[in-house]
Amino acid sequence: MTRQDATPLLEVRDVAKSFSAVAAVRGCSFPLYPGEVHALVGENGAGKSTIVKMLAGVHQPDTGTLLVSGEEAAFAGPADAKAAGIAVIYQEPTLFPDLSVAENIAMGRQPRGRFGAIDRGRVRREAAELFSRLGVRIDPERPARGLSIADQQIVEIAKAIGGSASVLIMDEPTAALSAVEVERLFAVVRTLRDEGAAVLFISHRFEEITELCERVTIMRDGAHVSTDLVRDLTVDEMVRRMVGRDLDALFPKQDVEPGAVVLEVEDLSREGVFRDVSFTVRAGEIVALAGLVGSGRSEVVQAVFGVDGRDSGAVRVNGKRVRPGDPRSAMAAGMALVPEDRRQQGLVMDLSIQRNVTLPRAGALARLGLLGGGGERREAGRWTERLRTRYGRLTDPVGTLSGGNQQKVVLAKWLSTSPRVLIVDEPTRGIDVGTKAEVHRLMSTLAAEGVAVLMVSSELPEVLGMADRVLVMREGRIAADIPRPRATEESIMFAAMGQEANT
Amino acid sequence: MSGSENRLRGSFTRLASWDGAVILVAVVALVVAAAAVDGFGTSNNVTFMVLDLLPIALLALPMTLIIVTGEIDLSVASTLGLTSAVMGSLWNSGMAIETIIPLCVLLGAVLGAVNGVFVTVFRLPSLAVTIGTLALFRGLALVVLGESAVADFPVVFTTWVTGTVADTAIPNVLLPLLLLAAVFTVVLHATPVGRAVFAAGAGEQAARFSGVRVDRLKFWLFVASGAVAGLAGVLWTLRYSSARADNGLGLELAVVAAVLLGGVSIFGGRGTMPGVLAGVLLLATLQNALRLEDVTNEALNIVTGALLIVSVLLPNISRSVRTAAQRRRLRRTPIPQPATPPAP
Amino acid sequence: MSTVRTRPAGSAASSSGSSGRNPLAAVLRARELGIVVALAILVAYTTIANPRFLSAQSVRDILLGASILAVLAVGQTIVIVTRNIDLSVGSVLGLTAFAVGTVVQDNPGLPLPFALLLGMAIGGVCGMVNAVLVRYGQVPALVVTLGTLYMFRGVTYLWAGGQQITADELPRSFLSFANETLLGVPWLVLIALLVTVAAGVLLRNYRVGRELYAMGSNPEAAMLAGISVGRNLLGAFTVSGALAGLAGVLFAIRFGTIDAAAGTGDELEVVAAAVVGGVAVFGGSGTVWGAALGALLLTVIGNSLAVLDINQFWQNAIVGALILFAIGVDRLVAARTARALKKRNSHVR
Amino acid sequence: GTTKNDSSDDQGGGSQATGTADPEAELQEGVKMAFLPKQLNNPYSDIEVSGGEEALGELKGEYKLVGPNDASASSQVSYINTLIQQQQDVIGIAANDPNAVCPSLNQARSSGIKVVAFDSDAAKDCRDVFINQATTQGIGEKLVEMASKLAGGSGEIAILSATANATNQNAWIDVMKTELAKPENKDLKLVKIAYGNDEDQKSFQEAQGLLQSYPNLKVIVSPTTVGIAAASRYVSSSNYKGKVAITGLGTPNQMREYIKDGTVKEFALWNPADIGYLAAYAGVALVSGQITGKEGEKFEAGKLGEYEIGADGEIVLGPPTVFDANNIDDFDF
Ligand SMILES: Nc1ncnc2c1ncn2[C@@H]1O[C@H](COP(=O)(O)OP(=O)(O)OP(=O)(O)O)[C@@H](O)[C@H]1O
Ligand SMILES: Nc1ncnc2c1ncn2[C@@H]1O[C@H](COP(=O)(O)OP(=O)(O)OP(=O)(O)O)[C@@H](O)[C@H]1O
Ligand SMILES: [Mg+2]
Ligand SMILES: [Mg+2]
Repeated sequence: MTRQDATPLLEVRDVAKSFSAVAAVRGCSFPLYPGEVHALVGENGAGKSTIVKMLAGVHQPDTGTLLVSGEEAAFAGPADAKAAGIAVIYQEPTLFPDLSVAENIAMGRQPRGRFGAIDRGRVRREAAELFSRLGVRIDPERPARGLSIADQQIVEIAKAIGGSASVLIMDEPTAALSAVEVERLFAVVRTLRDEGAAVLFISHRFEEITELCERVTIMRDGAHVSTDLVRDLTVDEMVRRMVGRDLDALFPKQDVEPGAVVLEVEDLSREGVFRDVSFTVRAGEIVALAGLVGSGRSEVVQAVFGVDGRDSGAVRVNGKRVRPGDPRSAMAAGMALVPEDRRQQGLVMDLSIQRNVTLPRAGALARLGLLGGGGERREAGRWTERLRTRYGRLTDPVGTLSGGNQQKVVLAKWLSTSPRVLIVDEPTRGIDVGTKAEVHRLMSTLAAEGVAVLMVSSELPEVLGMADRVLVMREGRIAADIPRPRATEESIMFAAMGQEANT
Repeated sequence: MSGSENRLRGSFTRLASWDGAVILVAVVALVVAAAAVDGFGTSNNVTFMVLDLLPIALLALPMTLIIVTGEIDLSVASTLGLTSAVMGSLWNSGMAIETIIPLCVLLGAVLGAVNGVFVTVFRLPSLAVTIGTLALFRGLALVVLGESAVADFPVVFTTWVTGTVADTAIPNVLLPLLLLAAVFTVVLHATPVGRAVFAAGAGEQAARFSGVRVDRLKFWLFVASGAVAGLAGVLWTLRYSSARADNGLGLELAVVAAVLLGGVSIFGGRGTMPGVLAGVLLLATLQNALRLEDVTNEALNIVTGALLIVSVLLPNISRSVRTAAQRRRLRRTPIPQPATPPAP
Repeated sequence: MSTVRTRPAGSAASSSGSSGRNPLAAVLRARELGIVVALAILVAYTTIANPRFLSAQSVRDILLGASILAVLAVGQTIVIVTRNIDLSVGSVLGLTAFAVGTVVQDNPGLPLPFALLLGMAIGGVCGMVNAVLVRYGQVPALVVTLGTLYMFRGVTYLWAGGQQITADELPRSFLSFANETLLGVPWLVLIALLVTVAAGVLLRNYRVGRELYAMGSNPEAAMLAGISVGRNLLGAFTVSGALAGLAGVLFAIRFGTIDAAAGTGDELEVVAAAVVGGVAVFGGSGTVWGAALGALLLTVIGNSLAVLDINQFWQNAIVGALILFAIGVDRLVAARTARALKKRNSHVR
Repeated sequence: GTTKNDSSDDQGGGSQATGTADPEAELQEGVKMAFLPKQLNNPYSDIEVSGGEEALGELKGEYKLVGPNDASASSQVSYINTLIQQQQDVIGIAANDPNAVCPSLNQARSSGIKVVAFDSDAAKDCRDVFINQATTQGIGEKLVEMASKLAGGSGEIAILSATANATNQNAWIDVMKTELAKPENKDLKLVKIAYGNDEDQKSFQEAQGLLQSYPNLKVIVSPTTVGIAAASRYVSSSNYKGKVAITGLGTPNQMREYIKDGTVKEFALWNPADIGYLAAYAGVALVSGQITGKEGEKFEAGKLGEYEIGADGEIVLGPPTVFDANNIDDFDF
């Protein structure tokens, strides 16, 4: 069902783009055919999002050209790209927190009624209709502020498919979603494709690529490696091409004998978000917190760490109570939380990489209360190297890093505090296979060293691969506690969804 | 990549940025004024200039930290006025000046705490809160002292404030000012607190997730701001040997102007203390020199305003020029490989 | 300044559309409601203390006073929702008041509408200066307008010097406009109402209006959404300037005596009015209705204190306290809304 | 510690008039005199200094005008410093705060500059002479006299003053209070003192407030040119016109309209220009050594004739003029 003959709706012809010192993209070309889903894969920092931003008119290529259905096109800004029928889902949600969800979706193309005024009723109806198409329950009237990452991502998707665009570009749309939403998304994308739209799909999950895409373009270090039909390539081959070497086993979980209980959570409750959550994590144990998006996992771990308050319940580390609503005391007790939303919660985007990495430990690094550049730089350098982070200078704003590299900085930041309890919320979200393996290896080494690890993840393979025990949350409660032997996709999904098969 | 070389480049680019520019301009202005304006160089005048810039300089120190955290304190001038008024009435009540002065500083701190509570506990936007307290504190000042003005402060103290060290041109008040300036500079640029201040300003949520006690931090900054304003009130009162409810009326905008002129981002997260001090100095120099040249107040206003805008405008322009040039260079020359850590 | 605002921008108005179904609407509308209640209480109290407070004359005075502030506050709101601010309004008011005053003085025959338009034109130009510096100079609005606050004022002083335009130098027809009414409503008030309604509708029901909120709510996203940020910004500041100009003319009409100091220090009062009216200082939310109400509230506070014969010295203090009180109440409502929201879409039963 | 009680009143060691006067001394030419009014761009002080300019013209001196835009003491101090640096011969100042300006005025005097206070006095030991527009007593009495006449001897009256801590106004108001306390004024009731801060707008609103709070108000007395003009304008444009009388101190040009439309029957003022005129002559006389500021010394003040220095180096201009429909057109200031 590929259309070699048809002219591509959109074509990238050896474009290059660099930011000051960094060459993000260096000569890359590929076509997007109508009625075809085209995958774009590459390591973190390979230049995928940069290409997306060029297609969206956010960046202008330094060299090279874009062709819209054969015609050369130069986008001065996002407006031009939109006009050319290109809809984009950016890697990071770009919502207007103060506006209602419906308005967010309609922004820029609101239906107009009398005297050119906006037809608010229709705006609302169209939003509701889109959500039912995606099979989610979000009130179109509610403001976008306070949506969970996942809900935000879904609104972004609704935004993109709402406008009848001929080219749909999706930069890691599934990163925040769990299996169920991903399935729904794919269904919608397939219909769009069959209606003749061209789709560019970016993801670090190969099963998704093989499932959804016809064609795949592989990038490395900003350069174009190859463009082939997906069915002509094996996953291993793709990985080899994008990493530039063979990868060893993906989930090197080493078995460790769990030690004493380190983290104790007792009857934790928070009005309207979660209720009576109790569990323990032992030294050397990796416990996964699974469940559907919006089941309250992040809220739980945030309450445990103390960034959110809690209405009742107790948290103990090595038997010592941790003061509620005070991350400092949690950190003092040896806790660390790698949050789910790296832009808002994980990093201070305008600060340098170095400052971000050392922020939690500034106190410890100070000599006589004073901080000289040296200590911080060494610390930051050590951990970013260890996680193979890709950056120009340690003094660059962390915001200029690629999504995945930002995630690595977050990890570096918390690992540098050498925690006794490590809580990670979607630790490998938006991370490429190589680094993912790296992170998993890291987690299991830490576990082996006796760290208690609590991992929130929406990726079942990850959960099954890493966890000694799987806690499944449903509607703000712990629905099941499944030990490794009995943990299977089925058992987890069943517990997560309960009887009714819809969220 | 070589760290040292990067650090060098880093500090260079920072100097080329706006606060660096302001420092440069300030120095130039001083030199030019000393050379060209007669009467400017005289010890007498130098002393006076320092006395004139003292209140703004003092208030600018904590204001800088507050603005870097993304908040603002418009009530400083009113706090100054209220402490001045209270100082007057306490003096009338026959209390000893040695007790009054610390009490006034304490009062300032309390007033600052009021702002702090509204901002951190009730979570109200500080711009709104401090516009409110701006009116409130000034009003209370009137309530305390009403129409009267207290003048008969002990000569020893008033002359100390207006006097100079031995028979140099260095005013006595310069010493506490420099001390405080040093403290605030170190705190902002070389302590964990300073790091927290920048983090809170550039990304509050992320800061909280990193264990920064943002609210506590902001609260204490407002307290500090109040305390310094209290001290400024005392010095103001002694300098003019006159405690009045309307002392320092409208000073807040001048302070904010000086801080912004120093290159602090009003959105928080960016700024340097040396820049701010340079900003204060620059404003004071211009005011003083232009007055000596019989430039009218009106013209002074225009210059001040223009300066404020230009100080931000120029660095922006130069930066965009630099990057444009860079882009062109990159187009021609082949791009160097971005640094990749050694594969294991 | 992080205040959690869990309420769609301007939905005090917008939610009314869906009030029937939407149980939240009631809570949401409470925002402006809070101010109205505060206003009612204050008026009631003052009237009981001194019935003459509601005498035709007194009401007229209050409304006249409020209308000028309201016009300024509406303009300010339009700028603030875009996450900018215009501190130069006081100076622009002074400049236009004096300019128009001089023109009218020199040619008394000048028809009033022309005077109004002239004022708006001058103000609009000032606004454009701000806009250009903010947009193309990439200078934060607060810096720019703080700068132009000094500059416009300076220009006015240079021009006016000590010269003062007094009532007897202005044509009767011009001044009497302050007292003329339509169906018993003074023209100044009608103008203020007209401005508020127009701006309100524009912000709520038209694309450009919503785009302004979007820009304030998330500037980066606004750029990505292909909103022509530059054009809107230019528009917002120009309108704010033009309204300040209009206010300048109204000022001249109302007070008859104009010198270079006219409107000094108004900027903070205007911002206060907007904030009291529930406009979020960091953009994205708030309505011109709220701002106008805020202006009215501040004016009523001022007058009632005078009427209640409260000691002069207490007045400033009380005004300040009431401002804090007003924004406090507003915050309370917002918090309540936030809780309601969280309840509504939590899946926990 | 140091308390109020043990701090004696010697402020900044200001010297009283020293040396001996030589009545025969020649008036020097080319005397550099700078005027520092309360505030620039204030119509009233503009008229005052215009007189000074005229006088210095006659005396072949150098006239100079500097000053702040806000009537605050602190900004005046900065200007005094500037004038010291510029080595003026005489500083004519209308002090915004009698004490705040003292240290720098004494600094000026110790560097040989003569200081002539006019309009509103500086602390007496930091100036050489003070030109008083009229005795405080005289003004206070005149104000009460006019009020009583307009109120028909009995009823409620209110005062609309300048700023709450304006030296002059408060002095006059004190006199008024003592006057009102006298038996012949027992039926006059002073119900309120409002402050318009010498801002047109504020004064306007305060006038509003007064009339709303005191329905039976008969007279508003405003001892400041800004206040009286604003009050008159409000009344003339409201339906209180004719019911409430306005009087006080105002300039004929500002008030002419309201005299003509009957809002105002009469008000008083001295000729502000004469104050500056007299100040200039006194300043030059000081520099020339004709006078030193001691009581009893005499000097010629051009068209105004001879003046004698009273107690505390005070020179009184003369009694205020009362303006009404009959004479107002004879004046233009
Ligand atoms: N605005 C910018 N300024 C400077 N460098 C940038 C900027 N944007 C991207 N880069 C650099 O360009 C390179 C490519 O970034 P990009 O976001 O395209 O990677 P990516 O393929 O999307 O990675 P990921 O899969 O992690 O999202 C990275 O090295 C990044 O640091
Ligand atoms: N910052 C927030 N403010 C308000 N509500 C939130 C916030 N984050 C999440 N929620 C809501 O709380 C519930 C739980 O969200 P949460 O993010 O904890 O789910 P989750 O299980 O972590 O799923 P995921 O982490 O994959 O988004 C959801 O209804 C979500 O809409
Ligand atoms: Mg990316
Ligand atoms: Mg989560």
